[in-house]
Amino acid sequence: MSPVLEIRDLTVAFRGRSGPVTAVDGLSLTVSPGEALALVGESGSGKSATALAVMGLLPETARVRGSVLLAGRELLGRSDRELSRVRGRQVAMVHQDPLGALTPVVPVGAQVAEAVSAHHPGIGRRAAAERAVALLDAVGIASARTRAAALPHEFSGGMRQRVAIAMAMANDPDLIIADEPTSALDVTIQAQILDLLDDVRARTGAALLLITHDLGVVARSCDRVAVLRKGSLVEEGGVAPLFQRPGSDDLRGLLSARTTAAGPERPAGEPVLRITGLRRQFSPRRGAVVRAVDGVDLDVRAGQALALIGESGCGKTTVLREIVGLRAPQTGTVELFDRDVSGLRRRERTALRERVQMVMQDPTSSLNPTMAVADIIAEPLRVHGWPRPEIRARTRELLELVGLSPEHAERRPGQLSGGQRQRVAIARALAPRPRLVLLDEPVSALDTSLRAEIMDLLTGLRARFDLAFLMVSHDIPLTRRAVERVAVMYLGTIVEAGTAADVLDHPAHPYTRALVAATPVLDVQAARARRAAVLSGELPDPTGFPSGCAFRPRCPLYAELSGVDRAVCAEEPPKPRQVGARQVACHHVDPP
Amino acid sequence: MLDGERHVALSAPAGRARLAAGLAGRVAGRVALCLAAVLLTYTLAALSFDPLAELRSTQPPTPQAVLDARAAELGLDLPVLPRFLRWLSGVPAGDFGVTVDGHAVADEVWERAGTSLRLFLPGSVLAVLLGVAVGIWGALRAGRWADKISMAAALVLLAVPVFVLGTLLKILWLPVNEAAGTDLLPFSGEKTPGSDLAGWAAAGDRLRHLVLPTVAIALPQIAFYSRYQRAAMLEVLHSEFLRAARARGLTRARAVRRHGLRMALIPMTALVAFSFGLHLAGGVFTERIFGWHGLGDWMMSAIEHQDAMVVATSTLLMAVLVVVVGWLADLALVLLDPRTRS
Amino acid sequence: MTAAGTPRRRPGRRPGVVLGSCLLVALALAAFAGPLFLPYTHTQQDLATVLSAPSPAHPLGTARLGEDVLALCLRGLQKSLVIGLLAAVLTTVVSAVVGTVAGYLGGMVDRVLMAVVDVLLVLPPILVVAVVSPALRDQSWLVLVLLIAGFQWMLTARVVRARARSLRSSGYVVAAENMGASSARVVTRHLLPQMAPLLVVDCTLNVASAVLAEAGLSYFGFGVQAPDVSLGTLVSAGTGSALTFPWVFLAPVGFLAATVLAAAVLGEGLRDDEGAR
Amino acid sequence: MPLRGKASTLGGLLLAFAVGASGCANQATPGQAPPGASATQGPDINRQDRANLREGGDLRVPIDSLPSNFNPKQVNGARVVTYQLADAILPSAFLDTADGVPAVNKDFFTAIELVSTQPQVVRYTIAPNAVWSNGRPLTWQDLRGHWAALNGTDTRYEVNNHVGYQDVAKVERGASDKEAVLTFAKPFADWPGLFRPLVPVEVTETPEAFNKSWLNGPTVTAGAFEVAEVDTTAKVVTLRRSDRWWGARPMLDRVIFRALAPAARADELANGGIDLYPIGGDIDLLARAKAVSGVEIRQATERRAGQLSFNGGDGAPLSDEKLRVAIAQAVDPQAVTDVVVGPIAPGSKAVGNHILPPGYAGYRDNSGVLPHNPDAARAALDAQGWVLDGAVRVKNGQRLSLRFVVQATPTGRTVAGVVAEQLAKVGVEAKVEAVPVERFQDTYLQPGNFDIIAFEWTKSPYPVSHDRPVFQVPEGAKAGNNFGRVVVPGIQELYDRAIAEFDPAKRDELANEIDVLAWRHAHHLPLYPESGAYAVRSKLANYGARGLGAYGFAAAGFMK
Repeated sequence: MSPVLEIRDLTVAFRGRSGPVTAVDGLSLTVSPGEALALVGESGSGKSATALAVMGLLPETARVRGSVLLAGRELLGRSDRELSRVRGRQVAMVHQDPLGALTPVVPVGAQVAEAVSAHHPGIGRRAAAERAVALLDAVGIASARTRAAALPHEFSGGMRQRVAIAMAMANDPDLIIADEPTSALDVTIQAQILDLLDDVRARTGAALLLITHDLGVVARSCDRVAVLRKGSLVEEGGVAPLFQRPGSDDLRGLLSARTTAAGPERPAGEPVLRITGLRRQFSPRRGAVVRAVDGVDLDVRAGQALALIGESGCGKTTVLREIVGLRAPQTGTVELFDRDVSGLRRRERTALRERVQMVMQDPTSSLNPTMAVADIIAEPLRVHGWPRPEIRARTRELLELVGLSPEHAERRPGQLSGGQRQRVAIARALAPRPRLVLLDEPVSALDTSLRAEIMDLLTGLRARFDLAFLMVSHDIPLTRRAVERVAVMYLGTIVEAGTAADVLDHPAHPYTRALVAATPVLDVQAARARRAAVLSGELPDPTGFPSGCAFRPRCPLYAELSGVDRAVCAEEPPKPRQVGARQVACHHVDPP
Repeated sequence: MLDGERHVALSAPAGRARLAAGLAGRVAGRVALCLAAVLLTYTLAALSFDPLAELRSTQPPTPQAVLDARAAELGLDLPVLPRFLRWLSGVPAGDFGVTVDGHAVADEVWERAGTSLRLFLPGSVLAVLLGVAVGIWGALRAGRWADKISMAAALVLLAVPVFVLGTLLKILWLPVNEAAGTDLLPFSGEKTPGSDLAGWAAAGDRLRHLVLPTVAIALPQIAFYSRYQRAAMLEVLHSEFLRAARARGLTRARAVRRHGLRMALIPMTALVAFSFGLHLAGGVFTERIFGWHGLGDWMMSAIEHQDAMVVATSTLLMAVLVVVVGWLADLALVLLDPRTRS
Repeated sequence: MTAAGTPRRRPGRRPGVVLGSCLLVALALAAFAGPLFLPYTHTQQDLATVLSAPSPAHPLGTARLGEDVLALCLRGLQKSLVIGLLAAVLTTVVSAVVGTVAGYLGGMVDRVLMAVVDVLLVLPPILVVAVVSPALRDQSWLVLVLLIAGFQWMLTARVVRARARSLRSSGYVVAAENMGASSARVVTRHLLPQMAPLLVVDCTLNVASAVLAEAGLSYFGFGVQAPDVSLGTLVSAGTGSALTFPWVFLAPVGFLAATVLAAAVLGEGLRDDEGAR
Repeated sequence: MPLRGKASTLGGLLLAFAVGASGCANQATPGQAPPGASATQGPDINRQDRANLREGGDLRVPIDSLPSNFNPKQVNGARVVTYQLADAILPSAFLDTADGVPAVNKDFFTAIELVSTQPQVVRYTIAPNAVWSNGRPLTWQDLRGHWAALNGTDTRYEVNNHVGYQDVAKVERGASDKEAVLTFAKPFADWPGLFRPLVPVEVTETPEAFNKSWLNGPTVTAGAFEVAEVDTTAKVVTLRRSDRWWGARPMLDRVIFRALAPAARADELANGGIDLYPIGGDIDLLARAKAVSGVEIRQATERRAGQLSFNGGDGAPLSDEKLRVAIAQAVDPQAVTDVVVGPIAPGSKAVGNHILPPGYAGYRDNSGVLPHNPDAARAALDAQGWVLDGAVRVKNGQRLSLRFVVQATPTGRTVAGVVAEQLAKVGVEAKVEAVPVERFQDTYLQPGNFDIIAFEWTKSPYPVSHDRPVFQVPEGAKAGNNFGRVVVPGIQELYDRAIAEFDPAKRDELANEIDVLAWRHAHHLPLYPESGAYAVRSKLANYGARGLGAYGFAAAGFMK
């Protein structure tokens, strides 16, 4: 069968200050009908430029050479008008950022209708709108007719991506190009979207060119994989064989970052952090209350690492902020090193800050771009009044500790790579010799291949200095290899807590189970087998709490329960119960 | 705040009610702004002006009794704030106090405001429309010569003071008028004084008077708006949603028309709102240069005559104008950007 | 998105920055050093050659009292530049202080300061200055600088405040707060350095608007007072001669436009640079 | 006039002085043309017979601004523009002839006679057919009401001044309603200045009517023209030919007064929007006018002149009269005139009289009393012990350095430049301070904050009643208009004699005596006359540079 897409010797160059910058360099690829090809590689390896070259949507400043054949027809060099007849009909695209890809001021229904009418000029306005509603319904948007009138920002990320997919499938394309379609989404939603894409392909018979850096996604959804480095093809082949025996360092690196490994086991010391009954509410507008944290108990002991996991919006980060603020919480108590923070005086609070440090998610934003690395690292020491010579020595020492060389000291964050930046952030956190380090998704802003490396660095440092970690994460494999204990949060409460081995390897709470199931794994067979367990629905509007168990509307267990059992769920919020070595907040989880 | 976004579906009536409440709230806020602004200028004026200086320095001298009577009539015996409140309390009833030479301010206020509006509105509306058009045109041709030249021209226009521009226009046009042997496009006033024209001829006469000042008002504003519009449009042109619109099969032109334009106009509403005061100041020069006796001219002569009530009144009207334009901009924003309705 | 963005340029490489700064330096040199090389001072009258057209002896002609127009323009340029720079610096300082304080502290302070800004923004600033300037007319021109700055800082303050607000929740500010840094430290170490490019840009653009503001005030006779001259007073005085003795008008207009243009081009260039970073 | 561009910012000085000029009349007997009137300085108005004029036409005259009160006798209405209007729409007892001598306005008064001098009694006989625009005949009541409002007894009337009226004891009905008899409480030789113009009793009957009824326009008028429209939006006053007018029918259909910034006038003249404009001292306006075809320059000397005042107050260097005289001798008024007025009105002569204006019938050039003589100045300074030390003279270790204050206008700075150079030639340093126009009067002129000060000043046709404060003896801070506080002995006695002298020729003689005294003591130094130049459409006849004469709208017209 002739390939649906054939890229031959494609070169894309952008105009740079010192001559052209080559983004894609002599790339050749083919996609057969119905096939799913994954395009993987680091940031900047030319994946997106390739996709845009196929779509003919590169900026005007780009120079493109080579050949792109879609169903045997050359696309390069054709006019915008001609290409516009191809785009959206023969080849459709799903973009990475579902918010950015939808015009913010046009109702989603109209945008979908436009995808229809663009290729059916004769179709009436009403007919196009009807078709849009049908499409929205098909991609799983509830009450599609009403929701069609909503604006993109009134949709969640997952819903927006569904809209994008509805547009992509509007004209039964031969090829769908999906550029990191799930990287901005939670794992649970990612699983839903990937399922939907599979669904769409099954219905339309479209081939898929999937751009991603997540090999779990590849394992789950693709037949073949092509690895790119600096615009060139490094290797290409079937997913299963290549994952077994990667031929290139690039792929090997990507794979190793994704392998799940058991975390360390360390003896626990005296408690450094104890949280009881913590609650935090916000009023985003008059009359509305968001219960961001709704009764959380936690404790972290010296030398121990505890991970808080859960979907975006479940309140994990709010917990961290409540701790790091060192101020009396709205409700509940926060005790650090056996001191209740609510009674602290100014000086005590300052002293305590030395012992509690934080590493934030994105080093690009958490490091002041105008300061030199040495100054960034030294800042907490200066704040806490360390003597100058000591600061200098400590700064040098820290650079070495986090694996940076002394010449990095004078650089600015902008001159460092992402991984190096996060190392600087870690060095800064460790500078005043803290006992407890709060980590807010410390690696999620990094390229996949770097994540394991940084996580391992953190683990190593923890062991070396007997630190306690409280880490917020939604990356289950990485969490598994870095912590001893895990607490799973859902809508402001902890639904399950215990050792990492217990909770992540043998989840008990239906939510944890779904979370773990949604996590992509590298094993191709396993990845495909787990598809059935995808959690339906999304995190509800936090202002409108369901009664009883908050997880009830999405709970797969609840769906199977008898009426009596359901009544309990509906009426009574579940309290954490001891189930074996762990605590689970569910009415219907039995001890193992 | 919270991580992650959520979808909040608003029921339509609730949204509309909130929208109305929001717009009403803005009006209240803006009225307060007006009053504060007027209080500020009135205070400055009342503290620094000496309205009787002119009368005091005549020869033969003005009788003292006349000076005293005038001082009492102007309320100069009161402190500034009560004087302001006294003035303000008359405003709702249309009483704007008296000028230093004894006129009721109300006699003149509407004529002045009308003149200003007739002069300023056509120019400004034209300027916004053309500025937006030129900006978009430039953005679509970004980097080409036509764009570079128009942007450079805009920069030069903005570097020339408004009053110089008016003078330059006159200089350029005078030879044309002289060659024509008559005033094809007159330089002063809003109509030919003493003309007996009526109907269309009168309208034509007014139109001829309007051309040059309108150009003088519009040119710098066109330059100003076009630069911002161009930047806004460029940003939109590089946006993901426009690319997405093309990806679903719209031609570039259609994507720009259907999706780009509206988005690029959104930031302009705020720009028009906040820069209106600035352009209004430019209008003062234009009024002076082209002999239109509007608010700006009034305020300037009030400053010369040390007349605080006229200053306050003209300030009030200008502030109201600024505020109304700001409110219209709000309205335009609501129309352009449905996100603001919730 | 991978490499689709436009590549960055280093500051100073934009044509606008080069052009603007060269022009400004040239103008400043001419204003301050130029008079040393002229055979006339700006006040020197030569009643024998009144209003003579440009000639080798007077490259830009002479004015009403036979003053050399070039000497007048250079002197006016001097004053305009000094006023423009001082007013711009003052504007920037005020707006930086107000903006950061309002943006960083938020709450009541923010609301009060922004209310002040809003009130001042309702009024065309030049009119407010015009109201007070008759009373201050025989004061030193420094008062004029204060007035111009006093009614020009609001927009920059708003921008600074918006920036300060966004920086307040930025990672490194939160990080600094988390480590216990004082507000003063956060402002001086993190907010201000980060806003320095913005402030430099605005300061440059403010030079342009201050020079224009002075010219506008001079047109109404509220600007620099005789016997001192600024470009504004020269333009305003020359307006009547625009058709009869055009050099008296066009020469200062040229200098004025060049000054404003240079500052604006430089400012815009710097802004593009800052935006690119 | 250099200050024209800011005329409305000037405050009272120029405005009020100008009013003084147009509001009062000379006492000379009507019709008597004294010798010495120079023909070249007379009005330049393209005098034409009516036969040469075409019927109709609009005369469009630029004004600075609309009157803020159209009542010329009200404090805010006493402006040049209301007097200009009054010429067309209000009665006036006298009209000035070309040489500045008042003549009875025969259209309104058949006779005005000085019946007796002790007590002074004047009889006004009103023209029988004189009526107001409301149809009411003009009667003695109008004169009585006018007097009652202006004499200062009822302070509710906001009048600009009481001069003259306060000396009138009573106004009575004469033989008929058409006859008014004024009886004075004390002699007032300047009586022809009264009732110029005359406002109707409707305006004067109550203070309210006086102060407010003409705020937005005249109501009851009488004259060749009447008000057609006051357009406050466009700032235009339109007069049209009055049907009631009993005098000679005016040629013009309409006279349109239009507020127009001075800077805009040249454009409007070129564009055909106005028919004339005053050039004053503005060389640009002159050059623009010359460039417009069909426009000519008309010029006649007016009452306005530039002068130097010397500070003779206590402690001031120039309180030393010998030094003051020497300094005055060092200044060459003709040289200043050549530079300042020469370019616009070539051949202009320096003003030679402190009191009487050039062109006026009784004018005499008395500058010979203290002629420009630098050698004499040097010798005098040497004799006084001011010896040259380098370029500047010194006495007792003190340099002969004087603060010379001028307005920061081109004219002010020109005068400063020329005079300072002349003073430098005799070894006197003049430190020039060019000060803002707006501060000039309050901060410098009136408080005597100067050694020498230059300014322009409109001469009143009467030294006696109006300009006497120029020489008044200072009492404390009050110096009247004697800004330099120079006391000239004997001058007050001359004034007292003049105010009681009813013979115009003798009065002019007294005025000249006063002037000689002023020269002798170097009270101040007259310099140059105002150019009095106008750019006028050539077709316009009987109008233009009126010199000392009346506006004469009724006679104006366009040539066929």
